[in-house]
Amino acid sequence: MELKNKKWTHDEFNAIRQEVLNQWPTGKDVNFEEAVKYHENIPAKRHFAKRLVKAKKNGETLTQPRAGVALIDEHINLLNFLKKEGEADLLPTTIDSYTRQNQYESCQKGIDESLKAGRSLLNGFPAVNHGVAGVRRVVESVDAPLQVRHGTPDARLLGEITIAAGYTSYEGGGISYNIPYAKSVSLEKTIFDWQYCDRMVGLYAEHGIEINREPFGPLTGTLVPPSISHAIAIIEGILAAEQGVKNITLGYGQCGNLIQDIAAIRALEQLAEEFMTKHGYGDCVLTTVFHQWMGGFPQDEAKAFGVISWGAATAALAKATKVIVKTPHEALGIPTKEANAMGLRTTKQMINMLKDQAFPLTSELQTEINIIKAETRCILDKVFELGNGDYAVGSVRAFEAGVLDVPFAPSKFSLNKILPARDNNGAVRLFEVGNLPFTPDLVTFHKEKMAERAKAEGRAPSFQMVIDDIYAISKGHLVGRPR
Amino acid sequence: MELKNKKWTHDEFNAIRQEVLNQWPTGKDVNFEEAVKYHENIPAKRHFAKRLVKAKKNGETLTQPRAGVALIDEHINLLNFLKKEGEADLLPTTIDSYTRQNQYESCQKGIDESLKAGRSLLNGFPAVNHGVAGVRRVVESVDAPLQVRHGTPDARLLGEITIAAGYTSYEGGGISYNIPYAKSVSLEKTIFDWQYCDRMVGLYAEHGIEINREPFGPLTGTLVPPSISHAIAIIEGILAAEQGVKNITLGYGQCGNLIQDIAAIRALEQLAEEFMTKHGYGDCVLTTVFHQWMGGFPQDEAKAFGVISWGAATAALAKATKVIVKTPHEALGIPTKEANAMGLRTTKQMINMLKDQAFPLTSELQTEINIIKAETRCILDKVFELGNGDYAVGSVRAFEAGVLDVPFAPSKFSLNKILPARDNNGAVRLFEVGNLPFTPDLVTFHKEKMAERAKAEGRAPSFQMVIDDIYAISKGHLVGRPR
Amino acid sequence: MTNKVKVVLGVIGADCHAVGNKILNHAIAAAGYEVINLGVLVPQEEFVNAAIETDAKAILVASLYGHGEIDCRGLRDRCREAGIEDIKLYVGGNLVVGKTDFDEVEKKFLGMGYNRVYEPGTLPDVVIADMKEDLK
Amino acid sequence: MTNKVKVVLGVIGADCHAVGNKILNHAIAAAGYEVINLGVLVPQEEFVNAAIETDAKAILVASLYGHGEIDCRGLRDRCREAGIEDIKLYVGGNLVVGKTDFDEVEKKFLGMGYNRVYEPGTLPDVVIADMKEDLK
Ligand code: B12
Ligand code: B12
Repeated sequence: MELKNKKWTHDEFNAIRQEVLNQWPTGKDVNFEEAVKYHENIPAKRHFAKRLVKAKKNGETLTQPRAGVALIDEHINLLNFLKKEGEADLLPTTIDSYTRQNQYESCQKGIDESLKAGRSLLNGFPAVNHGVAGVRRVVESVDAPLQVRHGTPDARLLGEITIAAGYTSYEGGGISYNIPYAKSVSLEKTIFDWQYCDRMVGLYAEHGIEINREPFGPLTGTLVPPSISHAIAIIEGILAAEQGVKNITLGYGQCGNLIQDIAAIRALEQLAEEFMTKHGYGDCVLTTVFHQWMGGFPQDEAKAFGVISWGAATAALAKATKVIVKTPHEALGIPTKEANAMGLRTTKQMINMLKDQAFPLTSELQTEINIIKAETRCILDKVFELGNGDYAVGSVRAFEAGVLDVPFAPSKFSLNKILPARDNNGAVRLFEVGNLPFTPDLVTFHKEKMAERAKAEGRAPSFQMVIDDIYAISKGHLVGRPR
Repeated sequence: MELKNKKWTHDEFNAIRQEVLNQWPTGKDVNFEEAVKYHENIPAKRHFAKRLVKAKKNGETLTQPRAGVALIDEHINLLNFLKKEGEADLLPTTIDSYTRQNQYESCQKGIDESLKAGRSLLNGFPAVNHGVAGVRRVVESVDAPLQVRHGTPDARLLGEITIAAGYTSYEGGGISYNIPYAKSVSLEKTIFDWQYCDRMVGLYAEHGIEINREPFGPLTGTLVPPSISHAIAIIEGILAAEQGVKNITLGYGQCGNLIQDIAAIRALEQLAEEFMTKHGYGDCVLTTVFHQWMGGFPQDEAKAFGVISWGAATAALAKATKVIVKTPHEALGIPTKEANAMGLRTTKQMINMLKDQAFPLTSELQTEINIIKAETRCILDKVFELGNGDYAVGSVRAFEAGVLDVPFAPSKFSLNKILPARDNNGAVRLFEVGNLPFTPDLVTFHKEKMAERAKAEGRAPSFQMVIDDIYAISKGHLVGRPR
Repeated sequence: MTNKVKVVLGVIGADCHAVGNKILNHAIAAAGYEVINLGVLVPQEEFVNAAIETDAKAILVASLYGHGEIDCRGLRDRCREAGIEDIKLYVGGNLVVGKTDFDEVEKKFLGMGYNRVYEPGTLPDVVIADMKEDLK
Repeated sequence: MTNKVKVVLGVIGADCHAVGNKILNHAIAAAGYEVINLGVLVPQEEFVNAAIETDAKAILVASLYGHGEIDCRGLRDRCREAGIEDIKLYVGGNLVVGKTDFDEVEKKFLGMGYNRVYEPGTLPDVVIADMKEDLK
């Protein structure tokens, strides 16, 4: 089948479905009709899409952790703990890295070793191996909206199983779960496979079951300028909507400069609304997710609380619909449930203290919104052009051409020509714009911002600046100044 | 001697000095000439006034904890720990509550019991009992600028001893260390006694020794509107400057609404500069201190980290010269040194991440600055008028008249007619303006703000709102909404 | 003259924390008691004298600032000496220096002769419920 | 062809953390070594093959994502079987699931046959200094 941004027919979808369900023995337990009935009985308070819509209406910012362990009971325990002790509004199920690579044999080994060791040796929950019945035990034991969070280039079987089991939200996308998470999987393939996932969600929607979808906003989590992640988020939103998805959350990972971060969320909302409507997906409900700083964290827990709090504060001031919360253990390892709950409570306190405070639309903020929008438009328009009016095709060609480019990405399909660095106020700019299709004005803007910082630091803009910025937050600063 | 805002002559000062030094046996070891020489050898990096001036110049926000224990070695240990593990820029010596009430016998009991118990049974460092030599051991064992922090209505002997011992900064003031800290000590007496302290610092200044003075900004720490604490801070600044003090830090306790808090620091700087210059004290160097939330804290440490971080963020965005740091143990008891260091490191991380970010002067911010300035001017002008051009006399009369009034103050010399409550955005307003000499416009402003909140909450403004606000932050919110 | 049950309230020793005191005063009065509020910085004898003078049924001692251990010791004896040995003594606040396991603190203060000991941050409702039970 | 000392670098298993890899690559190359960087998602055999092909003096294995314990086991044996039993094996990153006492982790990985084990957040300078010592 040729890659196009075009809604799959039922035949096209069904032609592949059997093959997907045969990828691992647990696939055979997926029964779509039964799953639809199952979903019909999921109450609103456990329904991800509905909870988000309510939050958006009320101007709330909901909290959500990351969490997943190898074994079912342990995982149930963990989620309930995070709800009770962490006061989490939304709950995740983070999938382990073997599942993400479709290495279900390794998962089995991890499950077995975890059983033996009495602690999780997997970095997440291997949902495919646990199968529909196993996953439903989780769904039925946790009284909160549940989402699958992963990083899986081919997430078709995982999607079939977890959604059939009653999950009401599914993270990922053909670009955002490839470029940061894979090395040599082609974009054609992942975009195609994610059309499958979106089409599946669309099918549920056709049967009256609304499932929330969330492209992965932060990408590599490391100094990704807003326009890059926005362009990808909006493309993935469009690709999803075309397949019939009706409830989409677009994401952005905190950069650290307050004005830039608030501008990013506002720009994302405005641009997404505009592009989705323009392309005929105006019936899709959009919400936003703000990720607390996704790059390297300080090892010291007290300092980590500072980073977590700043993310919480920014999320609240930006009025994102939800915030993904880090923990004081971030730099060292998967957090204990206690540490995870602490990150959540710190965040909750901050959000509650800030929820009644609006950040005024200042000229600085408006300028930043304008810059982000202008850049994002440059990219999106060029992608559309490269694809001759097709964002799916355009995305593949854009990555080849470096029109889309993600800093520090492991994928060989990302050109890796751009280099981000912070400006003198800590906003993430481009030290090297690579092949991004920016107007000369925008290129000059970035150059000037870098020159301003270089001058303040008495050194020429250089790769060392990039390195210094990568370490900066983990060493207690935002901008990586020379010592 | 009659109370007047007039620099004491050397004779007036010396007439009292002997009596002060006789209040407790350790007083006799104070030798002013020797102390001046001692100060001459204190290097700049241990010099409070100099460090503040440098920070102001560089736009830094310095961190300072509260800390004090009963015994000398323990105290040295504590301070060095906070410097090393807490990365504190400035160090305190918090004085115990018996010393604050001049109950030196009880201090001795506390010291003895602490020695026996092997842990501090006093809530601070009893400097008077330890005497000049004992206090010098601290000064010489800690490589950082040191300040005495207390809450002592009659702090003359404490000042003589600690400054002779080499402290380079002294907190307190005749109003700010009376109204929140005493019940039945008259304002005449405390203002007079603090003129003594200021005159003493002025004497050092005449000998070329600059000692920093800091009126206690937060007062009762509980919903004190900025104009009230600003008026008192500026009066105490003027009283100090008149006695010859040349380096003054004016303080403000966080209220929790970002715009109001930033506006408060800006208004404080601008007004203080203006009034000091107007009254002929333009040669006085002014800096500011921002206190992280001084009211009731959440007991949960994770939530406390949220409150601490918000204070740190606001201090950095307001560009206060220093920030006084709370700890995750705040709600429960005097912190361990580890908890204290954690609060400091969280704060440091936040400040470092925000130091390159400026908060734009928006119209909302300017409006708030204007309100605070207008209110403060109303109060200051009326105080001046009541005192027939004398702020010392005026202050006494103003408190009698309720022109100066501090919410929840224990002192019977505060009228306690005003009642603060938060508005719908969490800014602290007046639910009851009492006898504050506000213009009708300002009174209306407060009324409207309260009405707006009342409407949003569907209840009439009432004392219950005040109570709800007192508990709000400790219960995880800023505004105490009805449940 | 009312026939309300009277209680004496105050913050002991060199302690000036006034906010909780004002709130307790308000809440306990609203619950129908007559509160003799001595405010902050109250010495032991003042508590005892006020209780005798007003024929109060309980003394509510607050200590927030950390010296509670030293300040509160001996109040029961003083009551006994003054002939009001059966009066209820409640104590609450942040009774000791530092964050401490409350069970230990409670044991210590019960041992000193207090009838009820309250942990930091206790809400007025809790003490009022106890008063309803104890002061009939 | 250079006569620089060669080292193989890569992130093992199903791990895609790329940032540290890129920085190590940059720093080790700048220090004068020739880095054969296999990037992320590298199976054990690929490390061994690359080392044989290039006659590398060391293999630098990174594992960030928590499965290091499972992924890194057996690499020493594989080297032995392939006839490069004396090659230096370094391993670093966030080697196990969860925040763990590093001494234990180090012992475990030394036991698996690694010559040097690095704690989370190790800076490139540290490993370069060790390479200077080990790879003469
Ligand atoms: C950025 C990041 C991501 C990005 C990665 C983007 C990319 N493709 O590179 C994204 C968001 C995609 C991601 C995904 C995941 N991540 Co991640 N991630 C991080 C994070 C925040 C920073 C890593 C980083 O780039 N640091 C900056 C670089 C410069 O430092 P570094 O990687 O530590 O490397 C340095 C040193 O460690 C050392 N070093 C490293 N390896 C070696 C080897 C040798 C031989 C030597 C000498 C030195 C050395 O040198 C490097 C340079 O100084 C860390 C936590 C942290 N450190 O704060 C978590 C972290 C590594 N991730 C983690 C996890 C679990 C995951 C996920 C499974 C998702 C999840 N559960 O949340 C997936 C895994 C996907 C996969 N298949 O691998 C865990 C690992 C837990 C554990 N070990 O117990 C961490 C620790 C976070 C946590 N506490 O949960 N992650
Ligand atoms: C505001 C405050 C101040 C203000 C007080 C202003 C004033 N005059 O009222 C200022 C800044 C002046 C101040 C000064 C000091 N404070 Co102070 N202060 C606080 C703070 C932040 C809040 C207190 C408060 O108002 N809470 C709100 C009210 C409503 O709650 P509450 O006081 O807890 O009272 C409630 C309950 O506890 C209970 N309750 C209280 N007493 C009783 C009694 C009975 C019988 C019952 C049933 C219930 C009950 O009912 C009340 C209503 O719900 C607390 C820490 C915290 N809680 O977050 C520290 C705290 C009480 N202060 C403390 C200290 C040490 C001091 C100082 C010595 C300075 C210092 N080292 O920092 C001085 C002491 C001066 C003196 N001589 O007393 C410590 C005490 C430490 C300890 N016990 O180990 C605390 C805990 C902070 C800390 N962790 O270090 N403080």
